[in-house]
Amino acid sequence: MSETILKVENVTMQFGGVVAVDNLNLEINKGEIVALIGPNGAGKTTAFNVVTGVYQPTNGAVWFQGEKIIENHPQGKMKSQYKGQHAGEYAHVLAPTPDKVTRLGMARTFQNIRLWKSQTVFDNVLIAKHCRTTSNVFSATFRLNRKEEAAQRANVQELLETVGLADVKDELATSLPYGKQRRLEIARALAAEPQLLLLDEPAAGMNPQETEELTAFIGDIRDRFHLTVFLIEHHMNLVMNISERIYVLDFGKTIAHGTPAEIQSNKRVIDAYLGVTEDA
Amino acid sequence: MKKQNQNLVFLAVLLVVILGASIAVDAALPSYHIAIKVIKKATVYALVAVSMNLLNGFTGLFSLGQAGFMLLGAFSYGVLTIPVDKRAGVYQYFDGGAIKFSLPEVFAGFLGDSLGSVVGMLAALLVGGLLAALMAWLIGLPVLRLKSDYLAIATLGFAEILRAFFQWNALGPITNGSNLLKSYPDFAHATSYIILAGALVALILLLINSTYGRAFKAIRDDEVAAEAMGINLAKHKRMAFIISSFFAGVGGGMLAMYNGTIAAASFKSTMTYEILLIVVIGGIGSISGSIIASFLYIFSSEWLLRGLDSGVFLGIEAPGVFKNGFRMAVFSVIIMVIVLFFRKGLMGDKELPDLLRLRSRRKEAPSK
Amino acid sequence: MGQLLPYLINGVSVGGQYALIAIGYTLVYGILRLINFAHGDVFMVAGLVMVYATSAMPMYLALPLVLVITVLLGFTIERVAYKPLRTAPRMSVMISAIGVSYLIQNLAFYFTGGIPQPVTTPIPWISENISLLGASTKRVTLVTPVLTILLVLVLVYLINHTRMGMAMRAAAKDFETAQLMGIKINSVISMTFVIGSFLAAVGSMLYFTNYPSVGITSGGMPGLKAFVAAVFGGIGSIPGAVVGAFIIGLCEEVIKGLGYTTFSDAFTFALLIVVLCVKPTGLFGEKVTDKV
Amino acid sequence: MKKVFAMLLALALTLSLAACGGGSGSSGSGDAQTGGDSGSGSNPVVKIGVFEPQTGDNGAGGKQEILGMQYANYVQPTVDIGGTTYDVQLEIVDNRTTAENGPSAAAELMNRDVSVVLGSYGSGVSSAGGSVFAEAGVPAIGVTCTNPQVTSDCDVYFRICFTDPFQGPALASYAYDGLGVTTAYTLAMLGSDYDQGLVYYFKEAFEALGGTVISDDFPEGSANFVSYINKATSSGAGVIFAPVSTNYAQLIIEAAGAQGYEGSLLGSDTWDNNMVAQSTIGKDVSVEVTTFYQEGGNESFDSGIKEWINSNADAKTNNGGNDEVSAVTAMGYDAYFTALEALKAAGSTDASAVLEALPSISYEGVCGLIEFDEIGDAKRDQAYIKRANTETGTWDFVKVQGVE
Repeated sequence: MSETILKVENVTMQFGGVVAVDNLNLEINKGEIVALIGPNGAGKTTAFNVVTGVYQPTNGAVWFQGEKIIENHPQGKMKSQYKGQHAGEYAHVLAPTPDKVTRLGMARTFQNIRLWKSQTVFDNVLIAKHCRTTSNVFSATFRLNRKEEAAQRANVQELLETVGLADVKDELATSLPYGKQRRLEIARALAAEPQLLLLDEPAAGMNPQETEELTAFIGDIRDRFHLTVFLIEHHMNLVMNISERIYVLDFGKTIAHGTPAEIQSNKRVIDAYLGVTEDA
Repeated sequence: MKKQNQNLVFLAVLLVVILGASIAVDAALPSYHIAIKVIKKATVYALVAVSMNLLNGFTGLFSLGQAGFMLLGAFSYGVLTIPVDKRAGVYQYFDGGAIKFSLPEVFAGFLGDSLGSVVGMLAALLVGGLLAALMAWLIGLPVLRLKSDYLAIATLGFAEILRAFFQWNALGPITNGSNLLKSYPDFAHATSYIILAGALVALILLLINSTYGRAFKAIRDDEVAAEAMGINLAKHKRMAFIISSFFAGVGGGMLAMYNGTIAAASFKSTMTYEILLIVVIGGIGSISGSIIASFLYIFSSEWLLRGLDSGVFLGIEAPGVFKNGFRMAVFSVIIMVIVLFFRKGLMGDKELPDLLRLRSRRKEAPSK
Repeated sequence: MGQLLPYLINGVSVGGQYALIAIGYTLVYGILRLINFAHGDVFMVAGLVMVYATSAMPMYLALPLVLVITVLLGFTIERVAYKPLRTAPRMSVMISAIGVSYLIQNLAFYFTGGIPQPVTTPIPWISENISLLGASTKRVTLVTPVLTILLVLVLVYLINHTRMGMAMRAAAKDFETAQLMGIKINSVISMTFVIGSFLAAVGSMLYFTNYPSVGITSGGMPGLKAFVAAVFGGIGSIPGAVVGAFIIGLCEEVIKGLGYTTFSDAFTFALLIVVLCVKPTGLFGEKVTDKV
Repeated sequence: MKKVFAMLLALALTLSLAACGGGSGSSGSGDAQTGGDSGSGSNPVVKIGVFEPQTGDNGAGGKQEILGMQYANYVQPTVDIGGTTYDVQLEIVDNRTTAENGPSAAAELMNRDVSVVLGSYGSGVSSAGGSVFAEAGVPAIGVTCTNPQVTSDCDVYFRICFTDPFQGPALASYAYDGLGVTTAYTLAMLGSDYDQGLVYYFKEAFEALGGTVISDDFPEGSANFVSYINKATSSGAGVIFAPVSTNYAQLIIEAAGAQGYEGSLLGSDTWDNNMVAQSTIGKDVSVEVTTFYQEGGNESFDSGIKEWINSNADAKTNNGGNDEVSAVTAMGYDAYFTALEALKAAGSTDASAVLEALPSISYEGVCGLIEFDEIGDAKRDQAYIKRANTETGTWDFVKVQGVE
């Protein structure tokens, strides 16, 4: 049994009267590739947003590398409106901003690509290195950090070569074809030097061949950078091929988890995907 | 690396040309010549426009507090540099004011007259910048959490509040209340202005091309992504705000220097708008654009287009049309055309060297 | 207290004028999320037109003319300066608004020669002096709040009970969906500007009845303050704008009454900053969450 | 492609600007507005700079001041300097009222090679221009800028009007001795150095005489002065001193009339404007002002300028659409002739010669005798007090006031 890197504990996210994530519990071990699947609107991205600090959960906690990094309990108006479970079990508030979570060692990509439009491919990756910069604004302005800057640039160059984007490094990020933009987003996340990589639908909009390449790519970077990968995906081929474990979400609730084989034969999962709720 | 070298060479050549030109102008023309006055004013506006661009163009924070920070810088400069023996006259209603020293004189005491007063003047400018930065730090805490247009209106309001304070008679012994500050020293040569403002703009350039500058641009392009990539939004926004305000403060001090008089009443929101429009004309996100636009704007409004107001322009005599206010009317129409049809302004987000490179790349293209 | 009474009366009147301008801001912001910086200048132009019209023709022609011209101006501004930027970043539109404000001021400057135009023929009846609780004031002071509230009631009725009103509410709620549902978004937006300008024109007539001349910067401060009122009340909300305007009008005058004239303008802006920081949605505003 | 186009546009703009800039620079006379037809065409030309606001808050006042100069130029278009007859040409530059536009406007005048400068209406912008005139060594004659700072720290600035340290006390002694008032209420606009300065001197003098002063400020853009009037009434002030611009003057008169204020309203030179006088029609108020000149003081000047204004549509517009002669117009007229005297005395069109000649000039103008003291201020020890006639809306002469 390897050590747990991420633990989501009793997390509930409620917007007004709508419970988007209902008592989510999951654990991811170091080095694993874990997928989070479920029909549209099941709360997958919301779960990602909670883990990365974009949303503050209504109740519950998130542990990262053995440390509790996020915790909340219903407050104010929410106290009376709260519909989830485990009310009253949490008393503290820990609400780091997303950048802090990233610096702790978690980096993500977005469902709808969010690259920095006016920047080149190289700069997109380089900027992600900023969170690892040790120089302050004065030494950076007066170029007293040459060494660090040079190291970062070399590092980015290497990273771009690894992901196969070195030949387009001076192009504007937005001028790349879609598949490469996805790849660039991953490279950018890698530049932040994470232990845990969160990918939000990395294969969205890709054709089968591109998906296949991506599948190999994810496995490849996991090994190369000693990462743990947590991903949301609809392409079942990709999910089944690379995930070691899968969590299935429907209407905010975990309806199943297990190995790909287990999930494929799980009746509730099949119902959720094929049932009347499909397009809800 | 090649690109950087090219930029360096280009900048060096540009610098030498500009400096040579300004020294030549200074030598050829008397200090009261309009060309020198206009160069001075344009240089100051260039600095202020660039500082606003750092915030609005590079960090994507739409702040309209520029006039307020300039006010702080202007007053600091005036208050700290008025010669002691002239204070009784300037602070005629406040018994010579509360401050009984003058930085240029203090420094002249141990650095000699000419060097000392220059150091004193620079120190006063620096104090102005630092005060503006301090104020930015204070109001940045609450205000920077606001989203785009709320931020704009809050900073605008802040500038108005500041103006009220400076007109308050209770602070009169320092600010001279509603009355003018004057009789403080000025650099006689346009070259001094160009060197000073040029050095400050160069600092901004260095900052923008540093890792922090890249982080600012990331925030501008996509705040959510920037935050997800570990950039602390609050810290970096505040940093940009403080730095921009520092330069606005120094710019305000230089404007005071140029004007020869300081009155709080002139630092109204109109001034901020004017600077914003300069930034827009030059291109939001382009340092060289802001500089070029400042020179174009100040040269034409203060000098070249005066004919539009006084009946004769380009040899055409039409006193009925070319009367007072026509110049500014024409100007605002041009600005609207730029805002609506050339939204990127003169330079877009490109700098001068970029344009040169673009051309050379285009030449190479067919052979590729 | 007796000392403060004239200030209070005045405050209510000023508040009413702010309210009429504030509605223009709040309606436009509700739909376009745009601070229409030019609104204060539209208000000023209405004043100028009134000065010229009332001295050139009888009152019953002049006043409708002021309304028509102001409404046309508001409509034109939207079509020329904001419509082409519908898909542009918000900052561009705001800059365009500032540009329009600059343009209107400079054009007004050109036509008036930069000299405040005296109000030579004030609107009769409302410009007469009356005495109220021992203090003398112009009738307009009393008329303003009453007229403001009447107009607001009419406006709220229109918004809640007509097709156009419904379309406006829909557009304010969700611009894109409203568009998809077949609402002619451009006519809705134009309507918003028409209503806003109409009210600004009415406010302008009342305001400049109290004032001997119209200068080219006369619109700036009332405009900004009305905007603060709109934010204070919760931008997008009409009752909010009205309540906010009256509160600000009263506060301002009371501060003057207490002898802190220096800070009567500053107070308004301080209030703005405090409100924005503490409760950015204002008194009656709805919370908007950004999607990631 | 768009970029290239934008650059071309910029380039074209720059070039066209440069072109017309060169044009206006070399043919400065082309820009000039000359006041009427100058005598014989072949005479050499001497240029007098006019540094006045034509736009901005003081635009109206500046234009009226220019009128006086233009009329004077019309009356006396030539001057004999050292035996040669020169045509006098007015070079008018708009300083836009504000201090930040002062230096470049002043520099523009220097560019046009003027021998002496007249102006400006408004002390702030005069101070701003003063430093440029000093650098260039060109003398300037302040017409109606009353702040002592204009001349005190500027060697080339002279002035033909009285100053605030005179005007304030003059009004104070008029109020205390002339009207027999012991409590005064002052009202000034925030941010206006003119208002605040006069109030300061008034207060100082009035308190020295043994009176009490209650002071109040109002923010820019105030519309309703009822509450201020009430405050004055309740504090028992027998006089309200409000050295404010004409706009606010009318509002204050309005409010005082409505509240039935029983004391006097005292105004400074800015109040001397026919609009202010007209606003008193039918009101039960007593409005008194100090001024430089009293219409009717010089019959031939009055009738001459009226005729000229009436025959010149532009002039009439600039005078606010009527032919009432403002004090600033008369002062502008005097300033022009003072400048001519200086040119004659200098015997040269050289600015430095004029500067040397100015201190010893003595000229009897329509507004009285003009002589300068060692600072460059006019030796003036009297102001005219006028009272608004509430029936006709004109000014009636009251007395000549000095400081006791």
